[in-house]
Amino acid sequence: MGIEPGRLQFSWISSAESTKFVEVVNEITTVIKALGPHENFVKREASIA
Amino acid sequence: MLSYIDKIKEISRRLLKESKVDMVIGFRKGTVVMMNEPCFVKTVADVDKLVWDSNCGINLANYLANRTEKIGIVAKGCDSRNIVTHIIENKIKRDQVVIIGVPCKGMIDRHNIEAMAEAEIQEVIETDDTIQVKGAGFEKTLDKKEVLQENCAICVHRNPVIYDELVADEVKEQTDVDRYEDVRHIEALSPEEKWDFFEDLLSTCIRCYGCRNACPLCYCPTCFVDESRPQWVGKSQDSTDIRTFHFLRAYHCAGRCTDCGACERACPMGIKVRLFTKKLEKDCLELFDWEAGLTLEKRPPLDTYRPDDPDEFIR
Amino acid sequence: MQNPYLPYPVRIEEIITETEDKNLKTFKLVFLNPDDENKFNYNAGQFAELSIAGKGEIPIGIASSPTEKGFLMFTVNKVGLVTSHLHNMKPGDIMGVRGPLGNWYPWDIMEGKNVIIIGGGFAFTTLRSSIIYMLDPANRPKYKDIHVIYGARTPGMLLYRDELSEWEKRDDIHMHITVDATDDPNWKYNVGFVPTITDQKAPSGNTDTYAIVCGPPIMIKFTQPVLDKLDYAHDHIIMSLEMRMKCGIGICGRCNIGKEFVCKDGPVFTLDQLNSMPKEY
Amino acid sequence: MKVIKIDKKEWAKGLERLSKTYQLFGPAKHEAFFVFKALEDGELPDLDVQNTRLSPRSVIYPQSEKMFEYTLDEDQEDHHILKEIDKEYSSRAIIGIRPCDAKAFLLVKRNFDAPEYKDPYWIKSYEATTLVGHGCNAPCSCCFCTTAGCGPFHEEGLDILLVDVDDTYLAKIITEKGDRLLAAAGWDTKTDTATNDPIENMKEAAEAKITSMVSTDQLKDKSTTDLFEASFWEDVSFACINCGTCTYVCPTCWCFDIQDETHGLSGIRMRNWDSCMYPLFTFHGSGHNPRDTKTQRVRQRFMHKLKYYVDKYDNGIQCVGCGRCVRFCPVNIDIRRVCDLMNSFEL
Repeated sequence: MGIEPGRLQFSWISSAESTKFVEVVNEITTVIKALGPHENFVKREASIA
Repeated sequence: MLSYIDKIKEISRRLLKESKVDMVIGFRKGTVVMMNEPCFVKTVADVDKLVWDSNCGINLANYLANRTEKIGIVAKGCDSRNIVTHIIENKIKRDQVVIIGVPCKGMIDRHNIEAMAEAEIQEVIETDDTIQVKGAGFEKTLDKKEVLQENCAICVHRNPVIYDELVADEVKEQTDVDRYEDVRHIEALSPEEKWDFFEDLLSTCIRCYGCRNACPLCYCPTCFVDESRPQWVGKSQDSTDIRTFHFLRAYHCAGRCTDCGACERACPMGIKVRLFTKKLEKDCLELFDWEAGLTLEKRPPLDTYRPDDPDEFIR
Repeated sequence: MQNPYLPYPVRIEEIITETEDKNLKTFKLVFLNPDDENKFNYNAGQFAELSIAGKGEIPIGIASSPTEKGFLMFTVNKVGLVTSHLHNMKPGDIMGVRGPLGNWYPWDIMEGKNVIIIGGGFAFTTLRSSIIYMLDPANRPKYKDIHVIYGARTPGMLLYRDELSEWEKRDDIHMHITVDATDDPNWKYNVGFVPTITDQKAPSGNTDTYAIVCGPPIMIKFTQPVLDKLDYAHDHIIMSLEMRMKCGIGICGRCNIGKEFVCKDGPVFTLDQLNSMPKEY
Repeated sequence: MKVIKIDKKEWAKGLERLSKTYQLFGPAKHEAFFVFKALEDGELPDLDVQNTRLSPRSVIYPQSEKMFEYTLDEDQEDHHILKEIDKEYSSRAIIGIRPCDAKAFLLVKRNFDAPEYKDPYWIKSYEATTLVGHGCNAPCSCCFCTTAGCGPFHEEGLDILLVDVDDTYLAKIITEKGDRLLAAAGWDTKTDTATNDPIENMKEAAEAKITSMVSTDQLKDKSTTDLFEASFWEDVSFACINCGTCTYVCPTCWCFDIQDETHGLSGIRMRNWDSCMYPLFTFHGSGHNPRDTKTQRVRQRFMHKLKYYVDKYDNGIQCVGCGRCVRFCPVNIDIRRVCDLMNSFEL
């Protein structure tokens, strides 16, 4: 629908896998920071008459 | 297909006379060209108002949800698939319906035909293979195959998948159709192009909810767009809200949509709303080998779990 | 052109929890601009739109009487988005009031007559306004006998309990307070549903007697045969209706019953009028 | 009443002059159908249209419209107080509006400009708008205007009626507003005085083309409660899917909803078109809904247009016969059929 690849990611992490959790979060934040803010789906004041 | 009507009437009369059903849901002749109106018939005397032609595109399964009577219902391939979905989702009981199956050769696209005519069409004469349209100063004979609704043109389930009576021999199913050409086209766009594509697609939406309300799947007592606590979606003509409505509605139909075309047919603004649901229909086919409404025996992919469900997207 | 959708800004002066289930609170509101109070010229039986920025508006009957100056009073049941938010607000908070809206009980026609007020549950708000209005020394001589039959599920669900006991002590108003049931040994008033108590206590109908009935649909349904039995003519039975509203001024189109808008042509109708309207409320 | 001749060669120049002082709206082709839109510089209204898909009601009464603004920032002195918004009501004109759509504004005016309450947004917008109608020479088969109190050359509601005659437009000036618009456009109005005769002839010819009719003569005398309880409503409403199409394409529907929307600490109160077809329209906070079923809602729509309105204003039905709801109803519920059922109803 127009969301860049990488902005939405899924991961399956067990509560025991703390290292994986940290890794995934770091990786995702890097990817998203590189993409920058997503402006499209942000609603500000309704654009109406 | 025009000859079906005698058999539809005969079955309806019998069902009503023998009190097998309280009503038969079918179509009566419309008041404008290329339109018929869904109706119910409760007495044998009224059966004669039923009609059948290529203008019976509305999905009658939409009229079944939560009804308590015993109902005879005229059902094309797509209608029958939505009846299956209704039964699976407990919106109607199998023994409550007598399905009068109609092997379908496709319904014609009224808006498309209107756009092809040079002036307003005042009369339409249908034969088995042609549609003849007449208006002030023009007359045209069209090949029915060329003017089908888009979903009918690529339909591979024309015969009812579930029925109690069949009004004619089954028709040959289409095999050499490309069902997802338009979806592939959108898939090939870049994220920005996709965004613009849908922005443009929805630019004329008036939020009448015709697409939602014509859809047999959209039977929620309160739709998420109408919720006030919490209010998920704004109520104005803001484009973010309009887009949210269409995408979320489509997702709610994932694994359930039969591509019956009811949404697109209903849209007064001619928006190709099937482009939202079709991608999900395609994904369900490719990921889960699933087409909605073909069987009462299996649960739809989104409300069941199989160990071999694809999970490559999870890292 | 004056904008009829623009609320007057008000400040919440006081919030009183009325009932034991805490679902009913009374809000005392004071106008931020004193001039607005003069513009807000109302009669007992009218309602107003309470406006909360960011949440919306709700139509609520005015519980204060026009004879009470310096504030407005509304008793609000917690049901939806706006009312829930209102219940969480504090004295000093700013909101809006738009009105007065709708018609009112026919005070001019009722002059010189007996008035029987029959109310149930939280619909007693505009009836409180009416009682205070009639008991005002300037107005009391205008009306003959005043009877009030008011019921709630339990003693703890009665609104305005302090005022009710004040009125009980007076001899110029006949109070018939009742509850559906109670295990309070000290309860000294009636026990029974409003229709039953009406049957026992209300005077018979005649051309000089008007009944104002306001309450939940079930109470209205069973009170009406009692009033028929007591010989009340249908144009002497006055009712106030509830309906979903938005604009409150007969424009937005949702609160109609037949050709009448409950917000503008009502909410007060005689039973006679209601009989000629579609039963769609 | 004056009639002037506008040479089609002068048409564009006049509109250009007009666009200096008026914002112009007109019909234009959008994909497979026509819409009313704000005309861009140099863009001419496409007068060669049949009925547009949506009526031009949104030019005066937008589907979504801001009413007030507010701040929730308690550091601001006026926090939580609704404030009026400066809105633009400079002159505008709809060029090429159909007579039915113009008449519709008059029907709607009775609601927005009532003796007791005046809707400032609608009234200011309406007053700022000049309606330049275009006589309808080729009505559609769904048009039933002539029996709905209107007609293809109906003048009521218009400020100017344009009639297409060969290489000229005849312009019949109906109101002072129309006069002012013509002056601003600066078309040569002195050249040979045209007469009304050709307009009358074309009007008759156009009216004769309308074959679709409704009967409304008995509606006023019917009992509201009898009609309300008539047995045909179940049959009439069966096909209805309760979408808002009929009410949104209709030029005479006016219902709206009021909503607040907050973003961060500031927000707006706005109104949006609403529809009596939606269950939420009458849904009480308590959960009770006086029009809970679709039969009740369909009945409300037709009773409002064909009975309540007739009784309330004693000035005809709330319909101008534009035929849009007939053409665009996804399930072919036809007001003409319902009108005849109501008009001929006997207990």
